[in-house]
Amino acid sequence: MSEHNEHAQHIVGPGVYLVILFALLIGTALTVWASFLELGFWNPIIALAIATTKAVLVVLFFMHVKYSSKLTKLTVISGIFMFLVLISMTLTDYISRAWGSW
Amino acid sequence: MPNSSVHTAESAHEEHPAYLRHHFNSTEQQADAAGFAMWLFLLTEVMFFSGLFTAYLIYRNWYYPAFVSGSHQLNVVWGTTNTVVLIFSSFTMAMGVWCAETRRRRGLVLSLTLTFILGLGFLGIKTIEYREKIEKHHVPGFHYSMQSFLDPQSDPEVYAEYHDKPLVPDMARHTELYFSLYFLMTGMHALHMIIGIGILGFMILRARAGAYTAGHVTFVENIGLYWHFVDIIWIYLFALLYLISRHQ
Amino acid sequence: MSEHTIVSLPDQATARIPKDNYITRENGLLSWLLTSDHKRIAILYLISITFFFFIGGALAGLIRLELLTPQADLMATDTYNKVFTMHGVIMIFFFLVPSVPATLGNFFIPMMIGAKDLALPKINLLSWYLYMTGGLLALYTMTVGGVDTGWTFTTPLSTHYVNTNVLTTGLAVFVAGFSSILTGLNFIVTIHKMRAPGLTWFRLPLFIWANYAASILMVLGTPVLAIAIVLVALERTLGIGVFDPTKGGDPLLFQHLFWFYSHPAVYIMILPGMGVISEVISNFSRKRVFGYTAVAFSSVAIAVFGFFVWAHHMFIMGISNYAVLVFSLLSMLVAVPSAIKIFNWSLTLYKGSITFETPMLYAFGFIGLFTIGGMTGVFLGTSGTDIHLTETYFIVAHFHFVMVGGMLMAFLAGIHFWWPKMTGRMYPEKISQLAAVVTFIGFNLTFFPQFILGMLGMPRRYAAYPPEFQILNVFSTAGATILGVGYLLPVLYLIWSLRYGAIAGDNPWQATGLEWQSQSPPLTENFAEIPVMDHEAYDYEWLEKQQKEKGVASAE
Amino acid sequence: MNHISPVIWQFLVKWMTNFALLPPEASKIAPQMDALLFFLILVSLIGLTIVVLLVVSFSILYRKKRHPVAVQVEGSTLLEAIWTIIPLGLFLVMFVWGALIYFRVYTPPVNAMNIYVVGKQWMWKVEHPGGQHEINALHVPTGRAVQLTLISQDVFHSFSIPAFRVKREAIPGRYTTVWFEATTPGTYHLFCTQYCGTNHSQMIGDVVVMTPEEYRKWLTRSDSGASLAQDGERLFASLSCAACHNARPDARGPSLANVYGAKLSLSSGGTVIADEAYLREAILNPSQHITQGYAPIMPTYQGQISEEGVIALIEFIKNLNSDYRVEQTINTTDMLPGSEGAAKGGKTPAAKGPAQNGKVKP
Repeated sequence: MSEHNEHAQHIVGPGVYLVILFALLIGTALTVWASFLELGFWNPIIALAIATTKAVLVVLFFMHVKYSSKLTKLTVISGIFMFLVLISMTLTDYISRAWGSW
Repeated sequence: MPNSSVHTAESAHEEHPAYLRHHFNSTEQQADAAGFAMWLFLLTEVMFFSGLFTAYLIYRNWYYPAFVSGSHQLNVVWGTTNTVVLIFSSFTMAMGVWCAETRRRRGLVLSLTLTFILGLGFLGIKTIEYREKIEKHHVPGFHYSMQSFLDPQSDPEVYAEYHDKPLVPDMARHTELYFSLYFLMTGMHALHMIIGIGILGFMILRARAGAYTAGHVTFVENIGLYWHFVDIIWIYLFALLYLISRHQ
Repeated sequence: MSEHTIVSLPDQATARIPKDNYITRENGLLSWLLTSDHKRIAILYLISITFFFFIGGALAGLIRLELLTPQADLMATDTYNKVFTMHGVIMIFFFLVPSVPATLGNFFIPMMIGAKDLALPKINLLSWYLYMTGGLLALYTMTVGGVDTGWTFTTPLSTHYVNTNVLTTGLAVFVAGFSSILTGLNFIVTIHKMRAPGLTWFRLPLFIWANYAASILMVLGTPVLAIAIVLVALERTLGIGVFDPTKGGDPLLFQHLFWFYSHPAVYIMILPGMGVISEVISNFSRKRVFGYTAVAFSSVAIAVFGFFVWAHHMFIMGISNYAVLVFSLLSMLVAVPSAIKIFNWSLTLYKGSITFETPMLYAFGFIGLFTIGGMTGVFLGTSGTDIHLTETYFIVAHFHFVMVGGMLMAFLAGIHFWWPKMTGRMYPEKISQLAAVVTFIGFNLTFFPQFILGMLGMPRRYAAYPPEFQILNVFSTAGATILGVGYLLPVLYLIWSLRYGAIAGDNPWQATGLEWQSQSPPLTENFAEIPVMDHEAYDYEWLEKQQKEKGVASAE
Repeated sequence: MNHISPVIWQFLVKWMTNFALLPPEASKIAPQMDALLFFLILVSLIGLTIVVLLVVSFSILYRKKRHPVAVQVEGSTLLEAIWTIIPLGLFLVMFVWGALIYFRVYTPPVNAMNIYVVGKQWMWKVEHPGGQHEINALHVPTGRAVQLTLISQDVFHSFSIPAFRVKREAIPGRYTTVWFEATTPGTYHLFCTQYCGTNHSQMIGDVVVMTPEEYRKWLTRSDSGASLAQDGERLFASLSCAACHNARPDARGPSLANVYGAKLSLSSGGTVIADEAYLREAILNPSQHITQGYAPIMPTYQGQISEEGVIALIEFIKNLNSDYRVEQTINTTDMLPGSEGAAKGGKTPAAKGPAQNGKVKP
């Protein structure tokens, strides 16, 4: 079972962690700075985009998903997918309520 | 054959480390199963928080001005500090996992202790923030006060920074929803932090005894995953609760 | 071998129950309460679930008695409301959700995949304790005054307008929810990581596929219920306003979150039952399940589509008309995999060699009742007819056909089928066949009239009703009496069989599953030797060959 | 058959003679709904028959006695495709048909007569535009589209008339609507079908369908002295709404004349049709519904007006097609009891009775 060995062998080193740490700190600075700009519609989009980038970095490197088995990747993706299902399917109701009846 | 543990052909020739539970055939299988279980647990955590995020999304769209004024009540300096604290704690946690994997006992203890302290620091800052809300009667429920939103000038510190216009009463009432979600989401997050810190304390004690630097690192890895997950939740909470609209 | 049965028992004169098995390995109450053996935990679950089933059943009896007459005369409306609420809470969270997975699943998933235990044995025990904590909390709630919100806890009724024990009930459900999450998590990890060598995904028995699908639903759905209950509790105690329309909250949001779990929950309840039926039908027609892949994938399809249809519980509740369209369409899609299963089971019988032991009778009952239950579900998923039928007895009849006619029949089929493996002894065949028939008749008499009541417009959850509905209600109550007998009988003869039943031997049914390769009752570590799987599931030719070899070996 | 218990015997006889699968069809939508229902029943019966036939015939043909050795048959992709596609097709037909019915039940025609229904624990309060109030009863004429505008004061209720095949949830904080056109005079059941607490099963009543003449008689007989719009006018005066909502050049609020049904531009951007739901929101949560060009100064009336009060105000605004009435209210605010007399003199649609109280077109 090659998957297992891969899991046991791959160790991410401090160098990668340091790079990610700095990326995350820069991301934090960026998002705070962006929130003070007047961008209207784009403000929340940018805030979420930066947050998502940070989250992806954490998941891929701190949580080793980049080096993990397909099963782990699938689990992560299904988590995100179900999260989006709950939100988007609920919003089908909330968004279209304002459209009036038909 | 009473009480004899049955060895199969494939596992008989390996030697069994003490931590291998009886029902697993190999240490890889055990580590794999534990890691996968942790990921599934995090999956349930995602779904647990997703209910709150859904509520947040709906009410933010409905009562945007209330959410803006409400978020101005949060201290962005404390929020940013806390984000940085958590990011550093995630880093030290990741280092801890690395130390465990490469069997560095002192490094592991140091990393875990740092993570522990940073976690406590986060909670300390959160307490300061919560106390400010309690003093201003911004805790939803029977003692909730809309004063800061009906008359922003009564709250000189925040007013000096953002010059919020007063909200009309019906919109001001909805700041309570903002604070409900604020306390719910940060409260749930803080609860996860407290649990994590408790486990970290336990781990530090065991790590000093060398429990995780003898090859069996699953537990450290799993708690690491948990800690990073809590960090991710905060990254989103910070963006959604603190940074709604900071420009004047 | 006889013409009427496939049972082959060892010579009763010489046969003995193996001395060393999971029951005899250790003794004393503590050895049970602190066990981490999945089989013992399954037995703990079986006992506690049966207990809760009969409490829920007694409450159902009270409901039917009250509805014998149009007036609220046996009990006040208040009491009636509490009774049906507790009936719902206990039956759903403490019987249906854990029934097949926690008992049969717990016992046989590791055995069917050739593992020594579940991946997380201690978590498994923890989940039983959580279940018991929740269950006892629910019972405690009953003794201190009950709760009358309905099992759906609809806001704002549950948050602002009742003063019964919503909080303790909520806590009970919350705790039981965690038990369910941990069981599901455990199953998924076990099925992924603990399969015996050679046991690929498409060699797995369909029972495993079904439980795997149900486990996915448990893991992904239950946390959303948990957060919804937390929100209700906080709304009730602190008035946070998230579901309070006077504070700008939306009470419908609660229903979205609640049904996001509770619709998939019905698949949590029915999927493992479908797994049992696949095993039973295949075994008693001596044939591989027709369209194995289709049945396996239909389980997964139900699990996936199951998450996209929840708002069909809210068609008339003021969600937007566009959302109604979307959810109605998706609800139609989720009906297809169930139809696929039904047809595949029917075709499995084709050119089989069919015998009619009790599990098979229950399985036939399941097919018929589930077909009706499923088709009437389409009535409700169709947005137009839903307007007339929703919130009436049609709903009650529909989900009882699926849950009781489907799930409970499957549960009983499974219990009878695996009883020899669990206990080492056979149940008495004749009386159990009688019980199966009685259950089927009683069930139809109880719930079929409720379809007509619903079409006539009788609302659900009514303690008193207009007199013209009485006759059908009398039929229903009469049926419930018969049904009650049908459920009591198995308890009696199964307990009797523990001591007096015929000794079953390792494989009384000549079944192919790995669990039958072990002794009955099995060893604590399940198998004396980890089995290697070198054939497909339901390979009866392989079994025959193996038995011939054994026969040759023993003859030598 | 005398040895059967006489009670059961009576039951059986009564049931056999009165057996019905569905309640009487008393509305225009009912036959359409029933047609779909019978289609569904038919499909179910065919499906069930196929399954039962398969199971029973295979059980007989291939029972062990007759067929001792099973023949292993693998699946068949063709068959799987058949029983995937045929049910799917049928279900899609049901979906489309059902959606059409749903569309009809919840899309009231433009000329429908509006009746307000307030649900509260545990009764239905029905308010006719002419000022007739009913509790746990609803009187409607035949041959006339009736729209119900429902709201709940407390928990979820559901207004169900099985004979009309319509049902709609009354929810707190928001209007919902449903409509029907009754066809057969008679008395029918009215149920609350959403569980709403202790006396849920007592929240029932009668729907009385009358011929138009009888209905007119009933209206005059049940006259409460003031129409809903007149009630609203009084409330309008006592809440001093006219202090801002007058047509004067310096008015702080927009004029409300002809506002109902009009397309309004909001200060938050976007436009909205001023229907009942909008008017209700604008009274209770004004700040999100400010008309363009006006300052958000209107106080909220949440918690100060009952749902019935809001309904009366809306009905007043709906019937306001000139500012004349508002002028009158300003003049008479300080002598409230006298405003009644002034109201009688005015020539507004509100005074003309319910028959004309449709949607006022600007």
